[in-house]
Amino acid sequence: MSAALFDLTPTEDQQMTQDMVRRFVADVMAPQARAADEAAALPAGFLDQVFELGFSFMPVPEDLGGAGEGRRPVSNVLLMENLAAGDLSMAVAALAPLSVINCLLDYGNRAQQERVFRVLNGSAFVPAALALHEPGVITDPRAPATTATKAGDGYVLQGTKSMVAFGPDARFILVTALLDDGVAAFLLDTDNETEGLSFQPEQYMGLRSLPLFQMTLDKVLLPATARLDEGFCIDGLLQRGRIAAAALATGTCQAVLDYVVPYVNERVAFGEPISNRQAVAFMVVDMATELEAMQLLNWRAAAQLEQGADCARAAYLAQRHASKYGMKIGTDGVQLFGGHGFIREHPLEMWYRNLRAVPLLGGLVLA
Amino acid sequence: MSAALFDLTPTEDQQMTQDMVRRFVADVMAPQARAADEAAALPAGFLDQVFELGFSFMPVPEDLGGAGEGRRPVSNVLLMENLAAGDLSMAVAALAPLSVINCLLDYGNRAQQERVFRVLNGSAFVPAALALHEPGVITDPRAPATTATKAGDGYVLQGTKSMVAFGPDARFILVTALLDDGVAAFLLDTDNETEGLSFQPEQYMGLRSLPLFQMTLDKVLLPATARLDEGFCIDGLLQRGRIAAAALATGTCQAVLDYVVPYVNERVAFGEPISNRQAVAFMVVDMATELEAMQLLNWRAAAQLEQGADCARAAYLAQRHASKYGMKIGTDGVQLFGGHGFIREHPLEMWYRNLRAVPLLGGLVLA
Amino acid sequence: MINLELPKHLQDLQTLLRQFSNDGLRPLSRKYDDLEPKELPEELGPLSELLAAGRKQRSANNSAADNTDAESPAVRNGTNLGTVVGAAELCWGDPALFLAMPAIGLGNAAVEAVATPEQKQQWGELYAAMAITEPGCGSDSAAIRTTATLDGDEWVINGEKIFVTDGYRCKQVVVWASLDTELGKAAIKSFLVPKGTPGMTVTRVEHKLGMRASDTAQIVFDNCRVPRANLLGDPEIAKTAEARKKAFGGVMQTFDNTRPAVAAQGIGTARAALDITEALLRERGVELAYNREYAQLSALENDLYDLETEYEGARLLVLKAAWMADNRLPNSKNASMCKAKAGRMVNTVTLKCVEICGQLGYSKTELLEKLARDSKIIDIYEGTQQIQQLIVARQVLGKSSSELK
Amino acid sequence: MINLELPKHLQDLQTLLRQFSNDGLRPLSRKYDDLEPKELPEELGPLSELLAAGRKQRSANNSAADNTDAESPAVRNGTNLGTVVGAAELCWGDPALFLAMPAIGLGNAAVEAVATPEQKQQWGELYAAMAITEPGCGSDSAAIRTTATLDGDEWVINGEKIFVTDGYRCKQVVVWASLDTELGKAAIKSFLVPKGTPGMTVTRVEHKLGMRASDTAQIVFDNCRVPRANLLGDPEIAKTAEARKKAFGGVMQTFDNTRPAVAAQGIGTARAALDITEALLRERGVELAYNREYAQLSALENDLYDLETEYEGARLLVLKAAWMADNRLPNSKNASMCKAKAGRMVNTVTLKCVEICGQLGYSKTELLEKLARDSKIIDIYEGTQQIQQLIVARQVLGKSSSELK
Repeated sequence: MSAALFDLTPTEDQQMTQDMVRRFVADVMAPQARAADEAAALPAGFLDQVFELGFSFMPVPEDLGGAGEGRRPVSNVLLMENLAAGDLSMAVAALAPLSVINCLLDYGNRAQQERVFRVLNGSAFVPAALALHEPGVITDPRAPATTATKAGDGYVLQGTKSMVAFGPDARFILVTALLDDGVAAFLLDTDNETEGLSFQPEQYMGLRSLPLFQMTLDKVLLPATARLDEGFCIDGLLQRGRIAAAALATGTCQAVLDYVVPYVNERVAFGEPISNRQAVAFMVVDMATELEAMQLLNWRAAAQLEQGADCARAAYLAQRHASKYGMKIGTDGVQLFGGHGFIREHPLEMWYRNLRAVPLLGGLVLA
Repeated sequence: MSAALFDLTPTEDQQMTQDMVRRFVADVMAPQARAADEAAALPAGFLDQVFELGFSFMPVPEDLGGAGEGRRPVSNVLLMENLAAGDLSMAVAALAPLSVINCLLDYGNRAQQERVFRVLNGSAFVPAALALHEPGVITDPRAPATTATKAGDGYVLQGTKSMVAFGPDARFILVTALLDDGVAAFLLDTDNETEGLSFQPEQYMGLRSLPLFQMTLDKVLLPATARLDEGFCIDGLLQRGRIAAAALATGTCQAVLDYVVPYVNERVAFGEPISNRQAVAFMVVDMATELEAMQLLNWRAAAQLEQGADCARAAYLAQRHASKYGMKIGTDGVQLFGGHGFIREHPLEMWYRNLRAVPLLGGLVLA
Repeated sequence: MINLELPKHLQDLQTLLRQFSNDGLRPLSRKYDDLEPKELPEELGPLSELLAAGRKQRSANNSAADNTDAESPAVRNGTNLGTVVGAAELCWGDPALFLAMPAIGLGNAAVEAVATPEQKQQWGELYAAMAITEPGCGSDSAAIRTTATLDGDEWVINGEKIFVTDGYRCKQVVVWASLDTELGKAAIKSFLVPKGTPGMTVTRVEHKLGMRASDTAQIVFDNCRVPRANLLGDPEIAKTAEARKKAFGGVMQTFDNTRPAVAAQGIGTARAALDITEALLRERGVELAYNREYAQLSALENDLYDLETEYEGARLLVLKAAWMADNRLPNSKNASMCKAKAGRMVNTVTLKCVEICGQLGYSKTELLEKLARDSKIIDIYEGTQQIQQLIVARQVLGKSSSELK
Repeated sequence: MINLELPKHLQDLQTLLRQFSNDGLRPLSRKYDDLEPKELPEELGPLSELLAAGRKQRSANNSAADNTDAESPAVRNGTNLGTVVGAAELCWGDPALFLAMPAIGLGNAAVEAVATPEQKQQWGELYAAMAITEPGCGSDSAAIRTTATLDGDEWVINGEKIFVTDGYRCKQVVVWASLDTELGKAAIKSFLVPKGTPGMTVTRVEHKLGMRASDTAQIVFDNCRVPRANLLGDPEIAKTAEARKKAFGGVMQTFDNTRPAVAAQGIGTARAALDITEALLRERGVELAYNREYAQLSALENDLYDLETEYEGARLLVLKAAWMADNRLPNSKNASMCKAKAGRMVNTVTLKCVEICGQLGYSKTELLEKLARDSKIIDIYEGTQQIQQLIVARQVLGKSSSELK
């Protein structure tokens, strides 16, 4: 059985999509990333351009208006890697609605899927987001402080979420809450459920062009239909987030490596290119080595998920690796540029700030 | 007040002692270390030579037959550093009786001190040892599995200890045990309390020339006078052990650095000394830097202890540093020698094995 | 006698500066990080004067305690130790505002060391930036391309300088220029150029990752003329190879003395991050007791102990290097060692504190993310990690700069 | 299609070898580590034959599953992948006994690659050691001083070799010698010298930190004569600089192919240490579930997850390098990358496992301390960590060996 062979070759479809995405990244994302970070706002028109690419359309079943390609974690990972190589903040914004779609494909019922997919695959980009994070120093997505209580046919949600992309502009928000000692997920439609819901903009070290909000749920009443079916599994959701985080880190690190190599070869100090010194050259070697390892760890997790195998260990290790070495690559990138890495003329300092977000990205994007 | 100044200068007395110890190390210890490791036995006559130096005599009050210098943790640390630079296994053997003396000076009563000091400062080296370690993968000296139960006027001890130096040859063994939810310490005189006591030799990765034993206490009955007075404090004892461990690591690492520097300067590869390469040179720099840090961290702890200040944090950090960087220096030493580091012709492999013991040394020696 | 606690007069200084930092600097931290002002933050002028006044008063009151000037005492705890202790405490308050304080930099020190009283009088209140780095040279100071040519009684300076701390706000610039680029290091001299001198233009103020309360400028010299006397130090170019080496060595020694002070910035910045982190965790029941064995620790505790270990090791290396300077012991190796260790330590510690504190660590609600941005330059400026390692390596291994490049 | 699981035939191989390792090797581990025998451990002969028989049978049964020989399939999982998987499993059993197995080394591979059937017949059962390193050269193979001079129809070999794995126990030695030490790398050729040839003497068998079941010998060649045909490969010395580079490149390529296999030793050895550690901790209630957040972990769990991450990253790099070789993709960079990563990983993992397990980890009661001793050489032999980094650096940065030394 050929599918069972160890293989690192993307499919032809995946390769074609990669080529397209890379063009988009080179033409649209990378050139605008720096200015967007300074402006702390997404570039005008960016989300509509993303919509044109049709990512959110692909996995949706044909009878629900999509291309019917189904859940493809490996393809998602390749997409995420490529987008993040353009810009991490813009990538997360672009991928937030797809993440809600992925979650509903895995854990939503038919009615929920219909309702959401129709809107998100309408005629323009419609923001949607996950609300898994909670504010504070020690939080646990497997035991959220946000609670859900049964009330009549529906549920009352109480608590505070953090890092909710798009905030009040998100049409759908997927919220987790503690219900009877277990974690349940709810689909919040901001067109209907506004009573008790409020948003406060948040600011972070990085991800600056991505609009992020704290969301307060003060006795927000949700209908029974808002709850994701019992198939919902918080550990499964977190695995998908870990894979997404590692993919986004991989792409960002690739951007760092690609930017660093020509610089250290050209920059002259003490009469030679600085890359002629082992301390510099070996730093680049470590970058390249750990970047390969990061990608392989995550590809394994994504392929397991796609094949329906247990990906708990692989996803967990992939995200740990990405968190640790992502930051190392981020800080080494600045170090290799010296003073030039510290100023905002070069993107190194932005990558440094963005790569510190890796441990948190799993709460924003799902593979 | 001049004593309150930040100062890194040993006193004249300390300097004189250092000079003497260094001669002993160069003449007696270092030349025999390798052979002793191979033979898994202390060199003949070594302990008697140690006795001649009179370490165990110094801190003992004059009216108990000693030199009356009192408890001097800083001097102890300098002594331990120097001895370990000669050989770690031999250093621990030499220091084990002093550690029992130090413990009794801090926590013993007059009668216990008299009984022990008289014997240990008699006419020849008399082995004595601590029994703090217990066998197994997760152990906690602050909650030992060995128990003490009151029985009439005395105590019954039950349990197993590990890494007891000299084993059946140790005349006095200081044992910790859980008594009524607290840790108590008992002075075991192997001339008297032999019923229920047995020893099994142990073998370890390193410390090979040091005789180490597992000690089984099967309902060993001890008189009430065996218990150390209520001033005994397990946290205090462990602090003294941490300082000792860090001092022993510092000395061993100094030996590695001193051995490595001339080698990398002389060894030629690709037409130049290997120390002309940054990867090699910077490894040596890290060794030298962390060795300085290790010593300073521990000197601070020892000085605090000597001054009667709270040394909990300093001692804890000193031992953590010594455990981490001691092993790093041990493995980097072998690495710098390449294949030559792996063979037993050079002492690098022995230091590698011995430096892995640092996290355990606090159970064998007290500053 | 071995003792690694600070003497009472330095502990008092710590207490005083800690309060100053807490009340004076911390409340401004977020504001000026957000603003990233070109101009000096208005509160910094008065705060600096307050500090200077305190310094003056302390030196009057406590000259007995600071025993630098005592007649050959056995051991000295003097200016160098005081400087690193003070820098660390102020950086605990805010490393960027510390860096932005007028007249604490290298430029002033360079002028104070050689200028005559008449010159100081003429140049007015001293607030001098140091302009060394050029677009084509980072740590390689010997590769400087800016030139100074004597024309009559004036030096004519041409060239471009980058990364000049205080370059926009200062009143004078001390610029490194070569009298003859063919002659290498020996021909490099420093010149004082007052602001407003025709031909000297600040062409850009950098936007930065961190240290945003401080200004970093690019300065162009286009036939900029200063009087002959504005050359600081010896105007002769050393003739022999030996003398040249010595001359440049003298220039580089300025750095030996300042490296522990820069390393001290790392100490204070790391301490700030650890204090904030530990306070946040204490609210959640995590308390560092420094007594439990590894197998009994949580991951959080274990990692914090690791960070504390790195911090304390770096701190003591800094104190040692400063103590050696106070006691006239050659400390070039130790100065670079402590800069290297403190530089990587502060970056590791601040980044890890952000990670440990999760959402809150990454958020601008706390100062942790700012400290993780400020910290990075400490491992770069005044000689990168790699340059420091080279200096230490050459000394430990006894190598020349041609043997170990 | 991206898939990083092993195909069924390799999973079957793993299962088989795991059982072989567990039942055949592990029971011998402590015995031969203690004995450190010069001679081949008596059980290893039969065990090796058992392995060889299994290999033969598998290749008969499963040639369809191992698709290396299939007609241009889209992707191949062949000999290289099989080799690294096999080496890892056997090292899980015992890295020292694996290394001691007759005829698995480089020497045999070198002979198999070029010898004629007649030569093989003449030389008898092949159990060839590889003799490269000399007292004066470590990783710098080009600095070889051993010479081979043609005298009539015989090569006369003179020189001294060290660190020859299997050097004492082997039946033949493949020795690297120079035809002309003035001509550098291009003049280095390899020669087969059967044991018992006059002039070749094993002068010492090393005592080692680890890998003690395996023999490491010093061999002296004193006017040692072998037939002209015992030169393996092309006897000509390349004339042009280009051709010389290529000739030596060919020699070095042998290493490219074996580096993933040596890295695989690190994978198996690390897995063994992790399995033992995790089993010991499981008895104490510590179970790795791979689902909890950092703040909810114990220090033990957190450190084990770190080690698992390093392990898994290295493992996948090894599989990738082998997969590239199977699929005829240039893999020199990846071969060195995986050797560098696996070498440092296995040392870190085994040493940390000893520490994590406290008294028991350090004790000879468990195999952990032995694995921590065996592991160190994996980061040294067949090119040290530093040499591997150089190779990767030159490729990533596009540098020659004169630019990046």
